[in-house]
Amino acid sequence: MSVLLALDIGLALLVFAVAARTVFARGAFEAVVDYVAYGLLLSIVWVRLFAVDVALTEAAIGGGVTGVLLVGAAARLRGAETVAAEESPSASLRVVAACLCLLVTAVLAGVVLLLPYPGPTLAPESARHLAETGLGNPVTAVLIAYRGIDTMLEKVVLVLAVVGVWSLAPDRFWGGAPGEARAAQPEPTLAFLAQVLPPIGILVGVHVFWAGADEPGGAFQGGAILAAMWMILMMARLTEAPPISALWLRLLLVAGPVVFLAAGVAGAVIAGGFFAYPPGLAKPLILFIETFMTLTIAVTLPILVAGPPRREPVE
Amino acid sequence: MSIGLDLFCIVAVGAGVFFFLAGTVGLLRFPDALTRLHALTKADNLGLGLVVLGLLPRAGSLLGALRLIAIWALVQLAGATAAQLIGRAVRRKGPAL
Amino acid sequence: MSDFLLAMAGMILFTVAVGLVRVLGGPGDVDRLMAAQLLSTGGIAALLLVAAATGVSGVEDVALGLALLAAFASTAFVNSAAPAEAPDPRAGNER
Amino acid sequence: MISATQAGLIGAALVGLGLYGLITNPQPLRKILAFNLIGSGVFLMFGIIARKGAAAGFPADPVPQAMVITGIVVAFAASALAIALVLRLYEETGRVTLRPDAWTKPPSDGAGSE
Repeated sequence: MSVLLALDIGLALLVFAVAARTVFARGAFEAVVDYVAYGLLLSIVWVRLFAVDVALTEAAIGGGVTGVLLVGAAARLRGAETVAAEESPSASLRVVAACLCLLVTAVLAGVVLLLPYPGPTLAPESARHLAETGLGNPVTAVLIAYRGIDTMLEKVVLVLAVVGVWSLAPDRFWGGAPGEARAAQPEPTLAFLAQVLPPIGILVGVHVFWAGADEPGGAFQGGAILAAMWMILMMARLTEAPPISALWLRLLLVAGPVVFLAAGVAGAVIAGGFFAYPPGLAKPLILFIETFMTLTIAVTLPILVAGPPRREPVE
Repeated sequence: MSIGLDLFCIVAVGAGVFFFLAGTVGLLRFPDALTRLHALTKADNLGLGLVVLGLLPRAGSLLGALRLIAIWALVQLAGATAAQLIGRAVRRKGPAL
Repeated sequence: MSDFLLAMAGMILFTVAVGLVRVLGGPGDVDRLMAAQLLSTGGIAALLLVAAATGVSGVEDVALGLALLAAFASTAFVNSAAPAEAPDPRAGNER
Repeated sequence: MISATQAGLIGAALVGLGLYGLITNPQPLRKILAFNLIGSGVFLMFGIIARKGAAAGFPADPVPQAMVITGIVVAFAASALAIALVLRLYEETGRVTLRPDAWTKPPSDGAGSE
């Protein structure tokens, strides 16, 4: 136990140190690399909190997808850095801000220390009805069954984010494709990676999604891994982002929430409650919904990273 | 678990930790980007490889063991590609980049 | 035995992280990337060791996910460092 | 349980750290990073609440865990939108600043022009 405690304390200090570097790093790129390392460490912390589902999400989104988004943004904003550096706030403002932040931290730390143990919990409730859903993973059950409407609305948020990003396109690019065009001569090393990795990654993604019914995993995690595979293909420029006017793209973007909502409405008719699943059919229905959610996540994340369209539509 | 397997695990994992140590020292002490890259790949390949080797007898099932090996193989692939990409970038633009 | 595994996990994380924290201030962006790459590998090793020691199920999948995405930061960096509009004509025949 | 308390304390510290970065760092990209630090600090506090709610054979309460998973995805979507906005601002004007007077004065007087 004492070794484990030492490991936990070391890990905690490490997370804090890397986070502090993210804030105090000189350059933006430095801060971004710090943040990627921070996401990686965070997923180890989640494992230590026995929240493996969260650790998987953090590993896939925090480490991989966010890393690509941030590194790309930092590279494109390089020119803006020196300008912004002149605008650093005065020392007195820094002191005031530091005091405020210390106060916030102290209050939150007090709350953490005062939390009762055992605390209020919904775990017994989740366990009681787990058999009815046919699932073995309580987190998946919460996401898709007990709090299904939250998850459905979260998918709507993703769609709204895509709409927001696309709306930043200049008029002449509307309907065009984001990102770089497919390269005639892709960088050979990158092309090799992008040819070897996706078959394995798709297998892992589907495994994580499928295992999510009973073990840690699920639609988010599996979808994020699939999304990363599409992203590596685009980064190697073996393929290019589709034009935003493509019908199949738009259908996939909304497939998750639409199927989820349809299942919820069907539940109101058949099973007597909005988002209620008919007994006995719960598990197949949940897996059906999750399949579409996985697809939607796998498409949405790369499209968000690709950003608004940057090329004129091809007639 | 027999003492022999435990011993094997201790030796292999210990050796793996040594290579991580060596890789980090190399990253800190070597004079230029390409030699530091060399140190890094040793930690990637041997460090994780030996840790995985040491954990194999404890994997429990064949599938678990295969998963461990797959993790190592993937890190190899990623490490080799990243080293190539970084090395090319260094050569094209100079180490300061 | 599990104490040993945990101690080794701690040592790997500590070693790699000390490297990271030193190198992140380091001479160039490339060094920072290398440190992050090393942390990623070390993190995977530490995760596997912790999983073996504490017996939490599913942790191998986290390591698998991290292993899949290990090259992503470097890839994105190299991609954005090279001029994106014109693919480098030397890239193909540079030997 | 002691490790969960640590994670909660680190969460509290991360919120403070992120808040400091959000206030004092002038670059929008760094502000986005800092904001994400605040978010993950809050998520870690959810983590400790989940861990302290361990019951019914589960090592942690699944409900906060599910909320954190949802939160991570939404935080990513928000960051992507914010970054797209910053990039568009930069493409349009050649500079990235959130200082209001930089936009009302002509760009020649220092704040930075092309």
